[in-house]
Amino acid sequence: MTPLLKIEHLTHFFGGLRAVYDFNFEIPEGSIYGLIGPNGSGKTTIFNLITGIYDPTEGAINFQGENIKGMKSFRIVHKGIARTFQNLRIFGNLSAIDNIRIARHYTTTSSLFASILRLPSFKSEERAVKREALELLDLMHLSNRAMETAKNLPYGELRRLEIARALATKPKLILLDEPAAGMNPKEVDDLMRLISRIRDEFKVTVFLIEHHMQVIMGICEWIKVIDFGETIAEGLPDKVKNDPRVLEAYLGKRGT
Amino acid sequence: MGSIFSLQQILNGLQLGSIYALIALGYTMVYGIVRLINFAHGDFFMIGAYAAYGSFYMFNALVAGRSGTLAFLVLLAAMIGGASIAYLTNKFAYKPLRYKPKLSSLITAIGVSMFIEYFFSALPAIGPSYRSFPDIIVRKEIRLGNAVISNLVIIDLAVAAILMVGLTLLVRKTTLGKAMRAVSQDKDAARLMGIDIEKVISFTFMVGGAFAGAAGLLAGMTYPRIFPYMGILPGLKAFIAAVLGGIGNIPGAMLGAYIMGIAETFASAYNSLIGEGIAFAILILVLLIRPRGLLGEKIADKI
Amino acid sequence: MKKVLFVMALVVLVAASYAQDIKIGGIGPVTGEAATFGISTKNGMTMAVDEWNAKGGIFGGRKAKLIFEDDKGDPSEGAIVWNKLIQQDNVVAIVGTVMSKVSLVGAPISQAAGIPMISPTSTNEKVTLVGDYIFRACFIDPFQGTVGANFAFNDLKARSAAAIFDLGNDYTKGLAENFKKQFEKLGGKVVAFEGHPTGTTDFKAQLTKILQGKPDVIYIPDYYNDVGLIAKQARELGFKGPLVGGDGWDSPELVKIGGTAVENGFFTNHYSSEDKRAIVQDFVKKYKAKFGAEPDALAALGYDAMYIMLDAIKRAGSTKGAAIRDALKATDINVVSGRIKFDENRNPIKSAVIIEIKNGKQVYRTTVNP
Amino acid sequence: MNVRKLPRFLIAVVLFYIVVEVLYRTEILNGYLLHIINLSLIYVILATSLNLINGITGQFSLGHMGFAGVGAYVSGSLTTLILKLSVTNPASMLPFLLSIIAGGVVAAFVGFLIGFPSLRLKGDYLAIVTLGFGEIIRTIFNNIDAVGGPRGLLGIPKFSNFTVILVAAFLTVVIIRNLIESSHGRAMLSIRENELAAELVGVNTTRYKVMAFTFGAFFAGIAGGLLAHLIQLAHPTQFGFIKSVEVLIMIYAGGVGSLTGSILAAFGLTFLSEGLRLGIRALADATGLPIGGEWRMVVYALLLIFIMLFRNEGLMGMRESRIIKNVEVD
Repeated sequence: MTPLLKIEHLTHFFGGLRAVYDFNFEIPEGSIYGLIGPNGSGKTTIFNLITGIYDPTEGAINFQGENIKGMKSFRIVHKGIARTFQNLRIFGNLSAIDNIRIARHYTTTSSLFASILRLPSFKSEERAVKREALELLDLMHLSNRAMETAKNLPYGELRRLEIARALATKPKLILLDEPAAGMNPKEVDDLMRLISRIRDEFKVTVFLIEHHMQVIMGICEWIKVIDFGETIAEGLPDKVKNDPRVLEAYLGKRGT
Repeated sequence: MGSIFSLQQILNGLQLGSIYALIALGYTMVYGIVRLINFAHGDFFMIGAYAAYGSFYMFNALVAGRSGTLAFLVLLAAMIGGASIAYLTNKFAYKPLRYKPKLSSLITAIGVSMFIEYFFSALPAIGPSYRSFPDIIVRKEIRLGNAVISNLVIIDLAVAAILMVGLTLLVRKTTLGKAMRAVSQDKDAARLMGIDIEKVISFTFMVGGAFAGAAGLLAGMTYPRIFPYMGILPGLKAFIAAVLGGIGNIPGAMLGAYIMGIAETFASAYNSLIGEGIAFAILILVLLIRPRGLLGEKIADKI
Repeated sequence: MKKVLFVMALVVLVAASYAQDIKIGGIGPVTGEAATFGISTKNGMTMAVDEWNAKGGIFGGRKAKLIFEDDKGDPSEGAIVWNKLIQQDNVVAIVGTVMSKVSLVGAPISQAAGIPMISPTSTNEKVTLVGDYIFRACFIDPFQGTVGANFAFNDLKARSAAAIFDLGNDYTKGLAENFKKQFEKLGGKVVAFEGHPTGTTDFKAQLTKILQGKPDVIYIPDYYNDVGLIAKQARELGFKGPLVGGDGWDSPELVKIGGTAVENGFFTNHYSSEDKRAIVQDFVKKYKAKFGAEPDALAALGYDAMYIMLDAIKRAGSTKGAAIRDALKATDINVVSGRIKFDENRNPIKSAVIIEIKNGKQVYRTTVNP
Repeated sequence: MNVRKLPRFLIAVVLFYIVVEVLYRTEILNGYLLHIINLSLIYVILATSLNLINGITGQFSLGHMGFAGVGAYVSGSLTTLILKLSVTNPASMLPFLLSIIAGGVVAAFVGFLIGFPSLRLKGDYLAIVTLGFGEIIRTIFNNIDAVGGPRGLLGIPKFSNFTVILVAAFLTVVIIRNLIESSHGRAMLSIRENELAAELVGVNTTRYKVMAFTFGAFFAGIAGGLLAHLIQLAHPTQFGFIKSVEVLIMIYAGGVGSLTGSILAAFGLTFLSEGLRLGIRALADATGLPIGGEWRMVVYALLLIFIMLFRNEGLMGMRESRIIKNVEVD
């Protein structure tokens, strides 16, 4: 079976600075994979390369057998890859429900003409979008916040809103960039349950970056460890946890 | 000789560029530190010219005959005039909006600009009329081949150069200059380092205002006629120059200003009927090729 | 008894309306970049109104009341103030405005409302062609340009000329174009025809190019503020020949800004302040006393335009638009800028004088009849 | 009957129309005030359309009046120079309306072209480029003698009247509102909020930025055409940078992204500027101070500063009045 996402020899330079070097990875459909590594090791850069924010210097990115390298970000989203951000990127002045509705934008079909005239086709589509958005909010326990201006929500809810927004694009693969950052243990527990649920209910493959070992060890099925843009270890969580290179990268020479 | 690229035209462009440069520096410094397009900056230039005008007649009686001293005193007055209005504007109009939406400061800036212009124009003591600017320094012309260089060209270039070198030293060598750079890079970090941000901002406004004031004096001497709306056009041109060079970047503002001066001169010499249009077209072209201006750095969008 | 009361009330009413002030609208730019021109014009208008009122009013003891509005030199604003003066203030006539582009917006409003208007300084031919209620007190564009060209060719014996004008100002462009046309018609050569953006202060690029063509004379139909700078920069670049211009030159500020550079300069004007006629001497003296400055051309034209209008209202003996219009048509009056009659297009038929700048003074040179 | 279902904005506009017409016919409202209302309505079109670019989509255009100029010159040339329409002929109304739309379409095309730099440029850089484009457009008008050059395009018939202008303003607001409250409009809003995130939830930001410029320019072109046929002149100086700034002031004083704010500011600032005429005169008469029209703009500028100091998100912030909002689809 072809993997959902297949990355080969991915390499990226910022000017003369090597950010990612010869990164290879395969993610099978329906899995939850993790990417870890110390700060500045190039994890987010890999996400940015996958989602087309940066154009890779070298290498290939295949999604469902199609090369998506060099494609514009929004097209990659249309292909079925969604993501969240390490530093939240919420549409702060819009309501929570509008944050979700925007993510449903590309799947809507009402023409400009139909929208401006508010034709029945437009109205029924709007109704559908609204219903789905509310469902998603409900799933994230945010339904009571639907009309709230997003920037007024507490941090934990914003994290969930961003995940909901990513899901609204109906992705096959979702990239979560440190979803547990800044959460308390109770929230982390909820998050882990949520991620598993997402995978099962939405049939979404999950690829996540995380520092939180509890999350990584708790839900990831396979883990990749990078440092200075290079892979230093790969394998099942238990194996990786005890890998000397990993320990060194985290605790060793650099001394945090 | 019909070439538009004559020595004379280059000199014309450089002279114009010097005045733009002094104004553009204020725009760029203020932008660098508070991310605000200070629309009233062109009016600081006008105030500088009026301060020079007033002080000339005041000092003329006191230090008659000593042309050099007089010119220096007038320059000082113009710079103090520009710095004071910049200080007041910042204090009363911009500071209260410092942590408010950026665009509200922009509209306030437009309001301040309108207020200064209309107020000066309405004030009976100043009025909307053109005033002839006195000859502070006797004009002399030197012939150089086909070109004629007036001593004003040399003065404009020299004063601009000295002030720009001074500014560079100020920003690079002094504690205050370093504080300015720190605040422009990261306000929060600068605050944690114990830098009094408001003081630095206020100082930046004053330096920018002083430069605009100096430009006002130079413009008054070179184009000896002043009036309350004289700041609008040079202000706009200098703003464009600052953006062209990469707004927030001090050498960029200087470069942009000289390019602007020379482009305008050449465009007018090439075809004066559409000259301004050509200058704008060059500007657009440059920005399309270098979207952050000539020397502007690409600000990495942290993701 | 009731009847008596009624008649008394009627008498009182009639008397009240009889003694009522005659409202005249005045328009000009008193804010914005053209404010200096607007203020001069306004000063001239105010003076004329005050003089008439001091003499006992316009007719039947009724005095003139000037309601002056600012148009900022902006056509949109012009439409507003014309509507305001006519609809809100119910003025009987309008004197205004300075810029042709604004008068062109006001003229159709005046025409439609039947409120006579006279523009002191709008030189665009089209202004008075809007309709029979629209008059002007100044020359039209072709006239001064033609006179300037004739003077340069015949009196100054120039055979090559250059022109520099304000791109955004129809007055200066119009004069320059007509100068060029006439000068070439006479057999002269126009070696350069250069524009400059409105509000610029550096004309050296254009002047450098002009001087490369070595013209005998440079035609500068700008306002005095720009003329002073252009002259100065032309001299700085080495031009020694004569400079010629239009009535925009007429201001005491010209010599102050231009200094010695405007020497050997000539311009067409409506009158000379050396003119010995009492009305001219009176005007200059009173203006200086009242406003502390020498009058410029705009002040003189503002004064004249108002004077002509008040004279017409007096002769009409009525505040009805049509009556005032007819009286305006029949105007034959001596004002500062000479004896004025209107032609069939409601433009003044008046002679022009050529003034020379000599030792910092305006000296009468010659009179040119149309 | 469910009150929430009523088209509130339509009702409000119809009421406004009736009130103004009745007051005008009974001569309580004079031609001057009607003119101010007409002008305010034209500013409503300009402000709401600029709001689509600057407020909704978060771009920064400083050349909005350049688009209005295109509309004014195109429609003015059509009605005056080519079709030679006359106001007295009732059959001229339709060609006039078509000319106005043609002006809008050409302006939209120019806006489409100018939208492209917005793909590469942000913030102040974009502002400068749009400013430059606006000035280039003005320079072009200034140099085409066929449309009058610096004399302006003269003798434009006075077709614009209260009804036409009100309908145009109404349609502009409704179209922009319906756009905003659709998937397309939400895409535009997301660009303002966070362009990168917008792209990463699948919004084709390029397309929507260009679309905002195109739509904005179209309505600006319509407004320009109506203005030219109201004051019977199209002149290069009416479409320069300073005029664009006037519209800019309106949208920020009203509140970025709020159509209600733009409408209130368009009326408020236009009436304020006129009210000050009377105010200054009354003050001068009452106190005998030698102050005249030259102080009007001083007060205007001060008030503007105070509005921004004390309501620094503009009158409405980002809020929208319930009258303007669509009835929510449920």
